[in-house]
Amino acid sequence: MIEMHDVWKVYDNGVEALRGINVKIDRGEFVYIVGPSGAGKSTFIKLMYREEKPTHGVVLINGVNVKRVRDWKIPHVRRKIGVVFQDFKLLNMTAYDNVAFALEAIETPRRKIRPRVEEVLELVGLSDRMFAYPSQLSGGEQQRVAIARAIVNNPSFLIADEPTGNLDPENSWDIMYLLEEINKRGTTIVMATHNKEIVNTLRQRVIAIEQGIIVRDEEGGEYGYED
Amino acid sequence: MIEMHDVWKVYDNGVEALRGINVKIDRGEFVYIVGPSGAGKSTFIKLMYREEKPTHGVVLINGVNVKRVRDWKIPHVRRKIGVVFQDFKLLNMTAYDNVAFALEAIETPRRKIRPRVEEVLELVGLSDRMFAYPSQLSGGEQQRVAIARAIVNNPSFLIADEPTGNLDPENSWDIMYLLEEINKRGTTIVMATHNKEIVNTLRQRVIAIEQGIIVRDEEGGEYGYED
Amino acid sequence: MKIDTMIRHFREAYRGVRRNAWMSFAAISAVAVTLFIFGIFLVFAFNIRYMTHELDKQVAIRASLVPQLTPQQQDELLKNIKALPKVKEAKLVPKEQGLKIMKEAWGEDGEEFFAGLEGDKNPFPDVIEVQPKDPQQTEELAKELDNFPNGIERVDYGEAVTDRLLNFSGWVRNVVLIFGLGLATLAAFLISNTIKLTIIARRQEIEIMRLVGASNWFIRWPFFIEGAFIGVVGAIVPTTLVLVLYQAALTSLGAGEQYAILKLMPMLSLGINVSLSIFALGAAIGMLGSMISVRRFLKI
Amino acid sequence: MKIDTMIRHFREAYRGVRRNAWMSFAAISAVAVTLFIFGIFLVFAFNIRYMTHELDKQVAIRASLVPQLTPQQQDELLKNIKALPKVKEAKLVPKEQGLKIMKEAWGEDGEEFFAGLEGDKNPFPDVIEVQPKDPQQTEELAKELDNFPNGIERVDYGEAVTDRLLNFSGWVRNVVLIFGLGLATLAAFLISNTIKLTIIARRQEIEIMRLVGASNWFIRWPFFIEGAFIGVVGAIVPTTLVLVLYQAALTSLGAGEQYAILKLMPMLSLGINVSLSIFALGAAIGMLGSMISVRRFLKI
Ligand SMILES: Nc1ncnc2c1ncn2[C@@H]1O[C@H](COP(=O)(O)OP(=O)(O)OP(=O)(O)O)[C@@H](O)[C@H]1O
Ligand SMILES: Nc1ncnc2c1ncn2[C@@H]1O[C@H](COP(=O)(O)OP(=O)(O)OP(=O)(O)O)[C@@H](O)[C@H]1O
Ligand SMILES: [Mg+2]
Ligand SMILES: [Mg+2]
Repeated sequence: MIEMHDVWKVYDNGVEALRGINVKIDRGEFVYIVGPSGAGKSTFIKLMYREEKPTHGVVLINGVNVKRVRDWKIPHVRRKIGVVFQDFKLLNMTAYDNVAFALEAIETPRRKIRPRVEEVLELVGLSDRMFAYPSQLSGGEQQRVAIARAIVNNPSFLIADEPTGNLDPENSWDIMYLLEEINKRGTTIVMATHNKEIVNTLRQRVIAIEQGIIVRDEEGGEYGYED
Repeated sequence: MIEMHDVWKVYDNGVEALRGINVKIDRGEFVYIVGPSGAGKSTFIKLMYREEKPTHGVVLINGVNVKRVRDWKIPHVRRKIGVVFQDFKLLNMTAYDNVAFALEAIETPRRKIRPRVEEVLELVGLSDRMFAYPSQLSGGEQQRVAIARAIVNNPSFLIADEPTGNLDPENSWDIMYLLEEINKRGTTIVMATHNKEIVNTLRQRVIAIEQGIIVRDEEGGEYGYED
Repeated sequence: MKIDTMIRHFREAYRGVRRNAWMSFAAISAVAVTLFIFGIFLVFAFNIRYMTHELDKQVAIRASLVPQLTPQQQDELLKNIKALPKVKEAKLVPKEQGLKIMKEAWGEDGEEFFAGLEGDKNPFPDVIEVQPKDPQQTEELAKELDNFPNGIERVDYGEAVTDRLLNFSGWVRNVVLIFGLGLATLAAFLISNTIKLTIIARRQEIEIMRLVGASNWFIRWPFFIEGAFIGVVGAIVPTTLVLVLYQAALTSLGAGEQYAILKLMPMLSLGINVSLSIFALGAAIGMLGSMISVRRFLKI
Repeated sequence: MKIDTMIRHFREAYRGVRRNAWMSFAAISAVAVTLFIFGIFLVFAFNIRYMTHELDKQVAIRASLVPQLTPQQQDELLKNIKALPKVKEAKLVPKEQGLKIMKEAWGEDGEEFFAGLEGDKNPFPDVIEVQPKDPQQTEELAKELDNFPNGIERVDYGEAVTDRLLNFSGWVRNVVLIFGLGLATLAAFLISNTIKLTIIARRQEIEIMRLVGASNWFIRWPFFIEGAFIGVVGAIVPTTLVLVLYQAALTSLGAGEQYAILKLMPMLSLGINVSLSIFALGAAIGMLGSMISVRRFLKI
């Protein structure tokens, strides 16, 4: 469960990216974050995986106040959260190694790595491309690898910042069906997006942010925001 | 005028990104390049501004064979071409400085820089945001600065690789109207895009690429490609 | 930490060194130069301490006698001196021995050069060498002898040598310390910059590690190992060089062991002290370098 | 190139140095150390060349005469020697002068030590100093004198000194050259890595410059200036230091100017030679460093 209480984020240069956010996202939900450019969507996402600290207010991840967590414990908070970006952020190694890298980084025992990587690559539909390098994969396939990496550790949340921003419509839909599938298996999904077609077709909860304020929060809502 | 005759591009890792492209883009045209992820759109664009050399075949820019141009003359070829990207690629300085930077880099006399920068920022509608930093600008405004920088040198061509990829629909439309305006003033525009709505609304010539081959080349065509 | 993880850290550190091979080489060289200078300094420092210690034990006062003294008068004088409470031992060194030492000091040419100075022509005085009970009392005793009623022409003691040695060593120490400190800082910054390059080269990996929740130390370890590696590898050459040079010095100055001033510290105890110090400093410089770059450039 | 552009390049180079202040400092220090060693080496090299040259001019043969010769016999011998075809000049140095020189060499103590050696007791021989017409013929002439019928006890000439000087200088040159070459390479790599950091820090700007069609040299110039700057700034301290030390050496050894072996090169001609060489090498190292990094890391 993710909760935000009167959260403000003011960047060093004085930009007020978020101005008093109150929100509660329950286990197993699927939430779209929409809003114009510069509204604060990415900032909202960054607060959730503790890339940024709130300037004011409280962010709770599964009941833990993220701001109070000691520096050395932050990694443990992050292990509950998988993150996916528009630009994939894959390393120049095979799909298998990219996913295994995430498990190694959290010191998973060696014998457990291989079966888990294979399992998750199967889930995202890349069993047959396991040893391909990113440059040999289509954008859609690369995003699948990134998703596999994000969920390999069985996080409670999967957070995505415009995951289909770089993809053509066809690949975008494939990714959306995959996210839906992952959501059905119990993972909470929060996804910032500009893609009107997807939001209006695959109806879910929609949180619209504008100028750092939540202007609409609607179950099964449409894409769009004021003005 | 841009011409390509039987152009192939094979990357070092063996990927055949383009496989025999023949195309001719006239002065003053507005061309969409569409196609699935990995089709070779970005590669096509990169050949035009000589970021990559063709493995085989001839690319002519205003009649000049790009492959034959001596290394030290390539910058002069590039001055005929403005380029815009999905991620803006702005430097961390004011809008004014970002545009002026391009003129300084080609050793424009100092007294000519200021009037030209002001003129072009006016054209893209940023007269009042001239001294704002990128972080103080919305995505749409940032892309306008990038476009101003690309055209400040009065190039014959403006090439854009998914210029609206990072933008919300509203900002995307603003950018498209700006590009249309620039096109009307005589600049040839080539734009790779995934945005179906835009292609289908603002009808122009559409070149569809799939697996490195032009599968369709249609004046006023729709978005879409085979399968 | 698990063995697997440890192995991984070492592998990553090695990759870091390999990736910036030239820069690592430069850093290792800088460390080596620094430690070489430091090593030479240590050899001097240890030996000077050793020598002053030895000198203290051997400190002696040389009382030149007036030439006109008869052997009887000389013997009496010697007896009187031996009777002084501060004196441990005293002995007569006749002028023939003075000439012999001088001839030897001149080597080959000496025999010829000082030919004809034997017997009456001998320009050296007879000398009484006095050993004080407590080296600290040397100066007082020398003054006492100088004020001795008659028979003594001039009193010399190690003062000049010891003082000059200590003065010189103080001066050398300061110059070397400043120079060495400068070099050590330089070396540490070189290491920190090498590691900065590694960090830049790995920024994507680091970003991913942070994202997936790798612990801070998991991310930092390879860089510390890399720094320590550079520091320790940089210590190998200078240690070897310093010890080999010292052995050579010992051998070639071996003849001098009879003279107190050249009594060098034996190889074994010096070798252990110096090697340990050099390696410790190398590792310290390496750690310092890693720390700087990890603190400044590794955003976790 | 336009003035505006030039100013811009210098400004950008300066920004580069500032941005990596510590790394630039490290590179400058490395250059300084390198050039200091190189400078000391140059001082030796120039002086050794100068000295051998001077020695050649002054090379003299010393023929020690047997003590029993009367002044008449000595004069005759001198005349005979002067008559030899290879001899340019010859003069008699009586033993009194030999003693005087020796006393002076011993300094303060000499007067006392050699007291009583005047007159008959003087252990020095009388000497005839012979100047050959051609320095190359010194050895032959010395042999001729050695085979002279009678009156000459022993013949010495500069052979030992000159040979030892040249031997030593050859040895020092090799050691310093190897060490210096290593250091220069190190310094060049340090500079190249400093510039690599600048290039990395500016990769976005460089990308934009390429995109908008900046000429290759427009992009490269600031990095070259940065490298040359580091090299030249790194030359200031060692040049000053070497010249100051040389002046000190000149002053303190000033008394020795009478003796050929210590005839040092005058400050002015050495100063110009050495400063120019140091600055040239500094700039060269800087350029080399820039070149390496621009070639390897600046994709244009
Ligand atoms: N690191 C930062 N430093 C300073 N200002 C920032 C930073 N990141 C974002 N901002 C500013 O905060 C505001 C919100 O940015 P944010 O990236 O959250 O918007 P967004 O909704 O994700 O926009 P987009 O749709 O363009 O991705 C913007 O005005 C932006 O310029
Ligand atoms: N620098 C590179 N080295 C190796 N392979 C590359 C490189 N750039 C692109 N490729 C490969 O060439 C093919 C075409 O890539 P390109 O980027 O042109 O596609 P695209 O149509 O722009 O795709 P997208 O819609 O995802 O941007 C892809 O298979 C890609 O993996
Ligand atoms: Mg965003
Ligand atoms: Mg592309």
